[in-house]
Amino acid sequence: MEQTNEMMIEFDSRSCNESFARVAVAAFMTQLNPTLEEVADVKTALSEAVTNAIVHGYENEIKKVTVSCSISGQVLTLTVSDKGVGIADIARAMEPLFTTKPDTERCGMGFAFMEAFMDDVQVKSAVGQGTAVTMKKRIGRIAGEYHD
Amino acid sequence: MEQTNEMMIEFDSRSCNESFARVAVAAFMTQLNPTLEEVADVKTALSEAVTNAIVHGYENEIKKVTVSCSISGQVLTLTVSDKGVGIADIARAMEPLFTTKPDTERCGMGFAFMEAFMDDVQVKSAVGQGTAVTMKKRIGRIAGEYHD
Amino acid sequence: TEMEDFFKINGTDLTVLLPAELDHHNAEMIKRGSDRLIQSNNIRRIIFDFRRTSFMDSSGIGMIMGRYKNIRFMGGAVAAVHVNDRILRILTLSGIYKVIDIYEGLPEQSQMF
Amino acid sequence: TEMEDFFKINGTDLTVLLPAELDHHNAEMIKRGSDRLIQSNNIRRIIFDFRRTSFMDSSGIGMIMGRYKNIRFMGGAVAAVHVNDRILRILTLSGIYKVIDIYEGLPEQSQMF
Ligand SMILES: Nc1ncnc2c1ncn2[C@@H]1O[C@H](COP(=O)(O)OP(=O)(O)O)[C@@H](O)[C@H]1O
Ligand SMILES: Nc1ncnc2c1ncn2[C@@H]1O[C@H](COP(=O)(O)OP(=O)(O)O)[C@@H](O)[C@H]1O
Repeated sequence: MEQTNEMMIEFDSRSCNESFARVAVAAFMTQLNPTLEEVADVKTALSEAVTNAIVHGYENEIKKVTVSCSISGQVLTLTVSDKGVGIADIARAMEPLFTTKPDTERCGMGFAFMEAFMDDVQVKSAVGQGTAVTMKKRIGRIAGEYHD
Repeated sequence: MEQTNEMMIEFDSRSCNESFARVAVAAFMTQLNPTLEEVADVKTALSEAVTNAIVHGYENEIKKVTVSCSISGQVLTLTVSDKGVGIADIARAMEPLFTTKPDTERCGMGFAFMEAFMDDVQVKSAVGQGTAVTMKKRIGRIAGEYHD
Repeated sequence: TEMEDFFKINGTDLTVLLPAELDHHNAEMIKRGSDRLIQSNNIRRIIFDFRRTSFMDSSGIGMIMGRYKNIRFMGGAVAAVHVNDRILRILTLSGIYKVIDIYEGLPEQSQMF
Repeated sequence: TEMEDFFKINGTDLTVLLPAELDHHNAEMIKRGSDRLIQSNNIRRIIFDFRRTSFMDSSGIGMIMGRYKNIRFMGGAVAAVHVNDRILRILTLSGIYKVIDIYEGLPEQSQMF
């Protein structure tokens, strides 16, 4: 049987909580004995999704952002959710360099970074209801130790 | 107007998550610019309440422990909750050296430590429904900066 | 963390000592602080110093790109110095390396790319 | 983190190099590991070495108290060495300082209390 473990954090959509979210997820994933590189990859991808929830989802209103985190075997799964404006065209939003806020120095690389640093990125969104970004990454130097 | 900020973490009642909870709360409270001593005090009190939820509340079954954390002005408020067995006699439970599990090396100092390291500790509990421990601590070298 | 700790002006060079974590929160602070100095000091080159920086995400890229657009408009340039492997990977991924000068050490030393 | 890293036997002394954080989770590991060695090695003194330890809560106190009760029963003693200010405060608050020997450095050096 594979070992599983779960946690969830919920926080005000203030930019000062971005670093809190990164530290919390990094602390939780230490039980997978990750490399520094793997921790940095996950922190970057998480930071993109959390920033998007704050900047795009809530457009800087103070509401709740949620990060759920689970470990199953060697796979870390993160879901970052907001109940904000949602995304009308998800495929378009995920194109590199596409941004709806070029005026505020968003560079349209958020989803590209999530995809570069995680093994899998899935977006669910409904206009007016919110967005959930689920990302997975297999962690561990000892590949193939588990049968899957 | 006093600045406020809130977060909540929820995690499986596994002992390996005790350190995760401490790191998450310590990361969140950095925005109060605490001394190392204040961080250590809060980590100790938190650790006592989280351990109690795992050991006594759930008696090592795997369920969810919740830590809510809010900052209002210079005051940090933590609430550690479980939906476990509850406490019949709260006053008795809070007496130093009282423990219902002497056989498992609990020393009955958990509540005493929470009271020693925080400014205020309140316990709400109902048998069969669970326990919520709320602790407050004023943080900051610069006492009196806020009007309250 | 006072503003003077982050910004240093030397002739028409502005050096920005970046924080440990260059995320959206800190990028906003750096943006506000540097734009004020660039306008009032006839700056021609912005040097982003990464010596203390171990974390950067796309908000950091957006902030550097924004400064690049402003200063290029006035004929200026942007450099990144003391860039470690992690930061280099992010700069490379983003494509921003094409328009700014990147140095492992300082510009006086040999250029990386 | 192998078990050998934590435990060292010298004659009838068992030295336990405690982890950075002595909480409920780690206390359980230390308890299991040390009890096995105490039984099979005729240990007369347990020395808890706090040199790496920056965090301890009442689960750590319970673990030390448990080892104290076991070994006292056989005429043995317990000491705590390399105790820093924070750990000392916890040991003092708990009252356990009354039954174990506490040293800022090592037992060979002058005793603190
Ligand atoms: N949580 C979200 N809520 C609403 N819209 C979002 C969210 N996340 C991303 N988007 C949309 O997708 C676009 C692309 O996102 P991204 O690749 O991260 O680039 P950037 O954040 O720089 O704009 C955003 O400009 C925005 O329109
Ligand atoms: N979350 C909880 N759920 C149920 N009972 C609890 C909880 N927290 C504390 N208690 C009860 O209060 C007693 C005293 O707690 P404490 O002072 O922390 O000492 P200890 O944990 O060492 O027993 C416990 O032995 C237990 O009976």
